Amino acid sequence: MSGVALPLSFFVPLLTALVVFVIGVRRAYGVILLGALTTLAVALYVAYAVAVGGPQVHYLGGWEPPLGVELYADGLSALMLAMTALVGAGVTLYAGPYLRGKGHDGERFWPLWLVQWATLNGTFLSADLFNLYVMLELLTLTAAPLAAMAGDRPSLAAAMRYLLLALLGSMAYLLGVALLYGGTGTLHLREAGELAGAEPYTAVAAALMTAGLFAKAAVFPLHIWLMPAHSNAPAPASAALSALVAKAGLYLVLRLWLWTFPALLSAPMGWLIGGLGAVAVVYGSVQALRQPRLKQVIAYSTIAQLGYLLLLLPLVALPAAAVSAWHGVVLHALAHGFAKAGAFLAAGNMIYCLGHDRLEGLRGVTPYLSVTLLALGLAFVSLMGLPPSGGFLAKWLLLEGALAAGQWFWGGVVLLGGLIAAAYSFRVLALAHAEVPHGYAEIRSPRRLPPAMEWAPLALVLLAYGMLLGGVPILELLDQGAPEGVR
Amino acid sequence: MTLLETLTVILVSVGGLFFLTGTIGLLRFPSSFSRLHALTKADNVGLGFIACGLALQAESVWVAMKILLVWGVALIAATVSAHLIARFTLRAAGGSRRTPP
Amino acid sequence: MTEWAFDALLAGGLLGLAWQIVASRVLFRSVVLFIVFGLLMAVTWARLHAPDLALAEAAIGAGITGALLLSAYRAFLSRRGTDPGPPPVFPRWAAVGVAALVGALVGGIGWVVVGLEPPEQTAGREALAHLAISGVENPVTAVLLNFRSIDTLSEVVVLFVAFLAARVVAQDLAHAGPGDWLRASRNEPVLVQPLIAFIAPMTVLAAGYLLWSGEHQPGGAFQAGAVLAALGVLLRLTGRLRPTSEPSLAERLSLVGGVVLFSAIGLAGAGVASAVLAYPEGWEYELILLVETALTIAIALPLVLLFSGSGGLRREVR
Amino acid sequence: MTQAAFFSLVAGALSGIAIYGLITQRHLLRRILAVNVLGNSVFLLLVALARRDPDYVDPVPHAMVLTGIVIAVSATAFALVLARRYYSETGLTHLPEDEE
Repeated sequence: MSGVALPLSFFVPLLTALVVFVIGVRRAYGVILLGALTTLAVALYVAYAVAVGGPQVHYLGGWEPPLGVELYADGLSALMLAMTALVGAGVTLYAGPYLRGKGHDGERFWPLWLVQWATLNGTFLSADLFNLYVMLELLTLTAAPLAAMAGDRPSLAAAMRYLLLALLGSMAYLLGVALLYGGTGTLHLREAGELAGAEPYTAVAAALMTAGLFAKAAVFPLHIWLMPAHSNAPAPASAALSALVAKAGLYLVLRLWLWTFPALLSAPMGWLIGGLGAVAVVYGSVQALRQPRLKQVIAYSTIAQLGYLLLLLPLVALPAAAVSAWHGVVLHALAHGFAKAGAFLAAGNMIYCLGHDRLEGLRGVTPYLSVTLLALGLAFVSLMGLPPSGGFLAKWLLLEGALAAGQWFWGGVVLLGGLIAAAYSFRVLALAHAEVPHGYAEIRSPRRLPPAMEWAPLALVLLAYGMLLGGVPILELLDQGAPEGVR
Repeated sequence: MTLLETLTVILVSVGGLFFLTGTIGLLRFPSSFSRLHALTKADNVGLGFIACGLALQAESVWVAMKILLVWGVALIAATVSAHLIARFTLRAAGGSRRTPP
Repeated sequence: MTEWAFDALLAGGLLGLAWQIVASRVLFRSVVLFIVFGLLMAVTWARLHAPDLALAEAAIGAGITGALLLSAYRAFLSRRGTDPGPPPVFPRWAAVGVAALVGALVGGIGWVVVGLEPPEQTAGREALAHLAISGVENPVTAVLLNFRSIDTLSEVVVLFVAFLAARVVAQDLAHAGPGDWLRASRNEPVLVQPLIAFIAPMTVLAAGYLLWSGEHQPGGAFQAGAVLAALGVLLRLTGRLRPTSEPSLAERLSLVGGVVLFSAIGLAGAGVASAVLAYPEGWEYELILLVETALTIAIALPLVLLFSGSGGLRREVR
Repeated sequence: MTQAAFFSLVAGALSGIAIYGLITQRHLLRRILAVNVLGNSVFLLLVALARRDPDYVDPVPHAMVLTGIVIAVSATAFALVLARRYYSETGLTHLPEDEE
């Protein structure tokens, strides 16, 4: 019976979205909260079931692959599902008062966000290559309007660019799926990989699918749309896009390379993809240093932090590094999810109170926004990778793996990325904690924050710290159903 | 080749010929009205010939009826669209409502 | 020999049209030729023994997409004349090189995979083997509504989400619809009213037939929904339906009804059958027909609303 | 050469043409058209694959393409509305070089 939880984690938020659309947000706020809490409960239950009983499987329609579509939850899926549910619950709690206070149209936001949540869960659970294509399209079509919600020139241009690039990417992905199906006769994630082996057409399919997903996840050099799209969206949408949607694309890249194409994962291929990740780490961090607005800093930091996830591919082929790199990268994905969502929501609080998020204008806000600034500070500490944050644990494991295998280059990338992250973090924090400029008693009396908005970012960020305490059970959960090389 | 097949070939070829004439007219005639004239006349008749030719090859009477129905519906659509195009052209050219015969 | 001649003509037509679409100097020409391209694709699907796709392509790919493109083209025209736009970023030879490379790669790898020994066991063979217990006789319908029904459900959600997404960016009706709404007046061309009086019931009949016949021959919810959507487009253009800025309760209910019904039957499957989205034994045909009927409306309505301005519609009495 | 192999080559040529359009054209409407042509080329390859085994016609790629056609029209509809809004906000028919 526990298998039913897998489809439920897709259907519950989806049906909530439909109900909200029909009866209108004003009357449905309770429904939204109920749907979010139910989804959270289902996701935590899936994680529990996987931790206790190993990987969970549900054959939709009762048809086993290759005929039907399989939902499959192993440790990785369960962790991503739980992280999404926690971040999603935080975003949901936060978005109500934020949208009301900012005069945004909740009627437009809520159904899209809830469908997006359902789609994320579907992406993490589906083990069918074509079903994943449909999920990817749903992610694109929910993410682009959220990015365009501000309706001004930069966000519209960014959404348009994102949409075109993402459509191109999904065509590349679909072409890869077509080749795999043509060669193997199945669409199942693992079966297709096992049947295909390391043929030339598999290599082309892997390249096409990876490139397509890179376009969707804004991996360098396909990153230009991310900063304007994520920094101009309403804060809760930014948090969801940065912490969850972009990561779903990279999750699929890792899933494909470790489950479908392990036979193709040679050293040069690993270096190529890892190299792109390394460039993204350095480039994103340096750009983040130069931005004048808080949300732009956080958006560029996303480009950098997503780059770390790709460092897994060059390391996983080396037995000495594989296990710690795998643990480190997944923990990084989780910690980044919590910290990034918290950071964007905290930035949203500043916009809510001050009406802007220009860094220079943040001087002297400490007395009014102490909780928000605490959340922002702790989020940046996790992004830098300082103890005792989850980001620290992740980077430590990644570094340990790289050094154990003698891969000084990748270790250097991790350290360099952390250093530049420290630079942009301290730049923000120094300005926020600075004295009020001389001659001003007070810039402006900020609006009072509703309690949900004040505490949601802090709660999310603290989850990134809780990971340090829960490190051992998390890693045990992750080992459920992990592929051969990284157990 | 049976008689029926020969008949089909002849009908379809004649239909094709009408289409060819219509297309040449569409490309070569000077004004919208004359183009419309060439296109609708030739295509409707051409489609009719082809439909008749194919109906002869149909497996059953029902299929033959369906093919002829296609022709009928196409005729209606062509009539209305030709009328609309002509009307629009007349307006766009600033033409009077009633042209002398 | 004739077969080959036909295929070669078709391929030549497709390639020529595609070239005109991307390279023609006149935008209007590109848009119109894209519609012709869609029709030619439909013929190609028929040639490749995919009649379901031929129907869907003709109705959706050429028909609805064409209507959407033309109305967007009109909006781009409205403010000023044709804007040549900036010069391309890359030199032409580089573009030709990249395009040739991509074309060679896709064509080459496609050719290789087509030439491979076909796998013994494929999902398609499995589908044909299980056709008898699927409840329907058309294998494509069986795959869409039974074996892989989650894809179909998600894809109707995609349509719904496209409508929601369009509502986010379409500020007002002027940004989305095919232009100002024109009340059907006495001045309208004399043939329009008889045409609609004839076509509207015929179209509903045709959609119903497509829906019902999808069980055993080409057709189904998508084709039927697209045909209904075409009727909606016609009624909108002739002023019989008037755009409103918000969809009414009935419209909202019909928009989500298909997915809700499908999900409800699917979730009930966990209790009464073996799994979610499984149909109880013996009820496959009835439930599939029910779901398809609801989906037809859930497909037609967002398409019409996307065309008409991403709001709602209401009936206008002349 | 079989019919399937022939049409797989046609699909390759179509995708090349679409990519050429995407690179050289910057008008949003044309880019949307080019993406649609590209989508059709992928669909064509899928259907050609369904046809290659002489014993049977594979219904699964047909179902995939049918799904793909509906997704393509949804995405196109949204892209057109977005492009129109962008045009009415900025008066531009193309995206600027870069947004940074």
